[in-house]
Amino acid sequence: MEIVYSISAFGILFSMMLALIRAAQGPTVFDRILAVNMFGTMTVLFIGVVGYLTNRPDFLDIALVYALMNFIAIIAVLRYRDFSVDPAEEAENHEHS
Amino acid sequence: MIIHGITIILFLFLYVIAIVIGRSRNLFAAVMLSGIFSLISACLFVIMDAVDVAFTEAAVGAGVSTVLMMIVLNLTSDRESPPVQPKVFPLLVALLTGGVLIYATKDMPAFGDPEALIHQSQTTNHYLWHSFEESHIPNVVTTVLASYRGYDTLGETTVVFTAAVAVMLLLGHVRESETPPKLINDPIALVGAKMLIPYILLFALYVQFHGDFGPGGGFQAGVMFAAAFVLHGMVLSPKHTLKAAPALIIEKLVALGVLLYAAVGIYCLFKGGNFLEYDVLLSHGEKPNPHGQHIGILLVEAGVGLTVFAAMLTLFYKFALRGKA
Amino acid sequence: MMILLPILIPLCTALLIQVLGRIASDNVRDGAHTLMAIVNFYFVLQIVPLVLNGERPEFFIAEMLPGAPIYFQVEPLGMLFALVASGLWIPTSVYAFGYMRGHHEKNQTRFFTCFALAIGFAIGVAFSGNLITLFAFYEALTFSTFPLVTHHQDADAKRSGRIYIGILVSTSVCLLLSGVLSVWYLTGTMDFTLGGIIAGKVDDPFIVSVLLALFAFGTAKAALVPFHKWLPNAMVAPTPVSALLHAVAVVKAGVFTILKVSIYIFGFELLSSVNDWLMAIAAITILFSSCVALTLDNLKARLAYSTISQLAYIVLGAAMANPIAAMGAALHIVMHAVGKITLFFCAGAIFVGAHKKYVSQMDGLGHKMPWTMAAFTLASFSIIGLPPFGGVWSKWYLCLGALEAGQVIYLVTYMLSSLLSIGYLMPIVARAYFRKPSEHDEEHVHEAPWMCVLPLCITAVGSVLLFFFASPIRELLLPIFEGGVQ
Amino acid sequence: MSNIIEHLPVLQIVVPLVAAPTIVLFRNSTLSWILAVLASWFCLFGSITMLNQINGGGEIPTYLIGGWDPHVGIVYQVDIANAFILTLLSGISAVVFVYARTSVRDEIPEAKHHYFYAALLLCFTGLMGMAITGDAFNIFVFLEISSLSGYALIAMGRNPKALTAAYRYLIMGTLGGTFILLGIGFLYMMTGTLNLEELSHAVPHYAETSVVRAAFAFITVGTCIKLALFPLHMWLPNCYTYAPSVVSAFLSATATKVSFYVLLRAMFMLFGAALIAQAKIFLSFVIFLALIGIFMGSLKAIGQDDVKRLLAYSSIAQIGYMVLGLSLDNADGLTGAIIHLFNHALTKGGLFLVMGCFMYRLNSTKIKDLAGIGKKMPLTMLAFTIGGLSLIGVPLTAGFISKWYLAMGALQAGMWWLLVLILLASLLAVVYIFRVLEAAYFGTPEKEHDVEEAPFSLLFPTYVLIGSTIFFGIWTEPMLGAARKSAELFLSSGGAL
Repeated sequence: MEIVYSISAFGILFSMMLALIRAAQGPTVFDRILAVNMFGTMTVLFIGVVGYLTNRPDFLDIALVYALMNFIAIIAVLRYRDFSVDPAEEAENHEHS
Repeated sequence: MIIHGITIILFLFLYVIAIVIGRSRNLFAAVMLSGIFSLISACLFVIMDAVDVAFTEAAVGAGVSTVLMMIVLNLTSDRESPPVQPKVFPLLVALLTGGVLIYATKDMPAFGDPEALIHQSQTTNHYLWHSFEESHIPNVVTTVLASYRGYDTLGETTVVFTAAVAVMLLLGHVRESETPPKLINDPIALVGAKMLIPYILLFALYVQFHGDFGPGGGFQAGVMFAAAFVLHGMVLSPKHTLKAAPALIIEKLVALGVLLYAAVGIYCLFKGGNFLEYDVLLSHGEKPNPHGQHIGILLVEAGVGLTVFAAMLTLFYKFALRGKA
Repeated sequence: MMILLPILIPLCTALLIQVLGRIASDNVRDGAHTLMAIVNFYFVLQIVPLVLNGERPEFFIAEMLPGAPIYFQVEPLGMLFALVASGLWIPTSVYAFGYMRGHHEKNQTRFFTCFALAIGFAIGVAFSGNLITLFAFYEALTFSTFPLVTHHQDADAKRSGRIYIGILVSTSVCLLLSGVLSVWYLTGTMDFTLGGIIAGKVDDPFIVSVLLALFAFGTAKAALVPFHKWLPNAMVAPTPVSALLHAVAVVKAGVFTILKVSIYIFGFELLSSVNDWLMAIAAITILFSSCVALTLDNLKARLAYSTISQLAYIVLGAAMANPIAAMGAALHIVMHAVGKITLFFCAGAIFVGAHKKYVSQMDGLGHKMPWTMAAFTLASFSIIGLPPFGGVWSKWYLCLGALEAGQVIYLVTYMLSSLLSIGYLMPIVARAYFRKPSEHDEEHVHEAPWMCVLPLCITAVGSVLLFFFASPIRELLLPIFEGGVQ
Repeated sequence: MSNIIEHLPVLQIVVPLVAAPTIVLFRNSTLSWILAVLASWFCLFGSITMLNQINGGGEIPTYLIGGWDPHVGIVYQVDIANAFILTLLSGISAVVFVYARTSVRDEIPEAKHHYFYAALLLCFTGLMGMAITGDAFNIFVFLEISSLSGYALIAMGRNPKALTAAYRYLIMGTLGGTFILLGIGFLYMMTGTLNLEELSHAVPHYAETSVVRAAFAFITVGTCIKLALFPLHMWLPNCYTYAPSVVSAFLSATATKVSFYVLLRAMFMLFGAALIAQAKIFLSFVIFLALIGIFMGSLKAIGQDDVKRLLAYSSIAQIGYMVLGLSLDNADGLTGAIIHLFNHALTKGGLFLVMGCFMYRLNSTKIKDLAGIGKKMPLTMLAFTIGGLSLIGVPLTAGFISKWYLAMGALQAGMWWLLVLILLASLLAVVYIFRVLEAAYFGTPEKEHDVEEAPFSLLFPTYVLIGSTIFFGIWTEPMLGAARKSAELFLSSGGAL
């Protein structure tokens, strides 16, 4: 079983990396939000897998918290982000940095 | 071996994110990335088996921090003004600190080395071998936190209280914003949140009391509790939440939590023990007294939970109810 | 406790003046001041018989530093200085009363407060039982006289105040304190002991020389060249202050310190091995400042330089490291104090009565202000060292001391300096008596108020009396110089 | 609670710690003030009791918090150094808190009074906690409490710049705190204990390891940031200048002092006196920094227009003196450092209280606004004068005693040149104090303002502190004795090598 968990762990890490790149690059706000949300989901999975990999199934408790917190954080982003800014302008701003 | 590989990759992630955050002038991106940073470090804590820490990191770092940062960004601007001059000095400090840290690793005992003094010391041995007989609590972390070093935890609770006082001092009374925050007219979010909130509360209670057996305890539970209210405030509006949990009462709860903790300690004094000596609770003088320990830990954890919950919620109120400058 | 009174009374007087200055009339305040001065002198006199009997009354206040307490002990030298300070406080207080009123000075309450404080601290210096106490009161004296120097609060006063505090504090902190610290470090004690405490503990002549330099130059109140500049600058102060500074409290505290240190810290034996350069510097100071005094037209400035030169007499006497010279030095503290305070009183009286402060304006004053000028003449003779005035005794001993030390050159210095002092004092007398006053003076030149004139007459008479009654002072001092003075 | 004396060590912390939330609970300005004052007076009573007991040759039994053994739990082992610093802290607070009533009413909006007092008490608690504890991590916890509340308190200044100042302090302070935490972590990693007593025995055995060295570096730099040793002082002037008067007085008299105490304890007791003595190069480097701090601080102070800022720069110089005394590594120097800590706290606290009086009446502490104030507020100005003299180190004031010991320390170390530098530096103090005095007594005000003497409620506490600088300059025995004993304790401590 361990090999399966290992492969999935690395698979998750790989997709985390992809999400990371998107979050770092943007260019629009939506890219980042989605990337973060996805990253959160990946983390939940990852912790679950690591829990089984190291024979600590109680890690699932933590995974649960992550899922919840991820949800709340994304709600916050959506709630408090002023989306009236034109996404294209946002992208342009990013270029300058 | 696999774990090592995973650890290295995660550290690489951390490294990359730190650099990206440092270079970014876009504060929104920085907040998002710091959320990710926090998640990854929580993963690392999990791998290092510091589960309670990972728990807190996830709840505070990734969850509540992001929420608060977003609210603050809402009050200010998205973009950091460009620095006046290149910040060479901070870079030097960072490099120097890093250098010293790397230097320190030279003689550092390997991670998890059973021969290392830290694992051989009297202190660790006592924690590992005697904590159960003394308190009947399987989770050593909880015993250390709430009993052996319960005084530190009282201090940490006071830190949370101090933070709340500091924010209240600086931001003053809850002031209604001129433009009332708009309601989200999104039925999905509303229904989803409403369905979720009771479970979050339930889960928070579980975390609070499950701390004796697994990762959890007052700090994490307090954050979870607050998270439920924050969610409520976000999908409806903070004013709705104010009706359910008036700011004044919440502010008093911050103080009450600390007082509860300290009161347990002082009660021990009156029972003839030392400060925070739970052994004298529910007892006639026998030692060890697991029942006393148990009730003591339960009470102080409740105090911690109360303070953390109320402090978090207060922070949310203070920021969320503020008008945009 | 009794020896504490002379220190406490002036301090309480300061407080009293502050209170009275707010609630009572000026006359009450100044009356109280004079009264307290008399009371204080009475208590100082009470101590004299004890000291004459060979007792050394002492009082211990507090262990400020372990082994270095704040502690008072009255020995003959200090007794003498205290007598001078408290005795001259009485005429000065009366004089200040008249002068300040006659001159319509502002801030009189502050003036009298600081005045009383300065007297208290000067007596504190006199009664100090160890170096640290002496240093403490020495510094206190500096700070308490600062408001007096800057009394007029104008730009001139500010500038002089800066020089005053700058020189006095920087030398005392950098040099004197270093000296005190070093003595403590090298010997482990700071108590004044006859025969010195350094002797036997430090042999290296270089270190002893350095220590001596620290004390000699650190005590800038003694106004050795090159740290004498503050003294002429402090002349901007009202004249009673000049009298206090230059005759009684401040400068005498300086030379007193040097004398005391040379007797009780170094001891003559040790001192005589390293004293060459100090004697030279003192001699240079004497001649240099006398010459400067010759050239000055401003009366107070001339007197100031005369003071510098006379102070160096005392330093030279102390530096010669033999009992006779030291006796001369101690006597000179008294003689010069009485003489010089008279001169300053006169200068002030001339300023109040005739509004003149330059020597060149004083033609014919002797006829308009007979009392003042008579006193001036007597005091000048005393300073020059003519019999039958007190000044002759101190010069006599100083010259004998120079011979005793085998330093004929310094005997010559004393002689030369006496000639120079004739040169800078006598022309004033001559102008006053033998020249015709300029016409427009006629109307508004008159004798100063009696409260100014009375004190200066008293002190002038005092300088005559001291010639005849010098032996009690000698008796008082003898125990220190056992065997040395016949 | 059969015997309150027995529990005194922990009550020193618990009483103010409980008072703070109680204040928040009741939300009443007057009540808050009363509680704060009572708590600080209780602490003063407690610390004096302990100091007396130890000074009298007695011992305070080790207090086991939670009843756990030292290697398991947290203990309070009050020795002479603890008791000394506790007395200072609670003494200063007992005075400053009384003073706070009038000043706070003037400077802080009514609705925030209870938070303000709570934060003040928390800051006090944190500092007391750092001073008394016998546990390394516990130091950090209380450091956090005192720092957090300190930032907020500073930010309460009326000038908007107070916020920026507090923010800078927050950044620097957090950096310092993090360094201290890292250092403590490293020590724990190598030794497996957090108890200071045990650490002091264990650490010298690992003195040669890179971990302990890194820990040493982190803890030293961390405390030096909190201490504002040159060149880590940048945060200090603005904080002291813009903070509310009470906060300036309180923090200047306590915060840096506690940091210095922690530095002392860390250097001598954690890493061992023997280890320090070996690190000659390190010590010379510290002497160098301290001297630059002294001269830079004094020279900068001379050029300031605002008296509060002037005092802040003077604080940097005084910190230099303390660190200098420490790095001389001999009994007199160390005694000087410790007694200077005490004396400077009294002096600077008193002077900042005077500044509070000016703020109350003039709304400014600029030198040009103080012109001629000596006439209008004679008592306040007299207090400043006395405090200034003590700052200079004039004999019969407390400042002299410390300068004396520092100078003796320099002599003992055989450094004559250092003696000269120390004395020269005091002259700089003369210059900056006299600048203020000259303006206040001889200056003519630009516009005739109608100012009265400061109210009694401000003057009385001010005079208590200012008066104590004279008291402790003459009757030095109790405090000097404690300082000497502390110095001996520090020098003799550190496990066998």
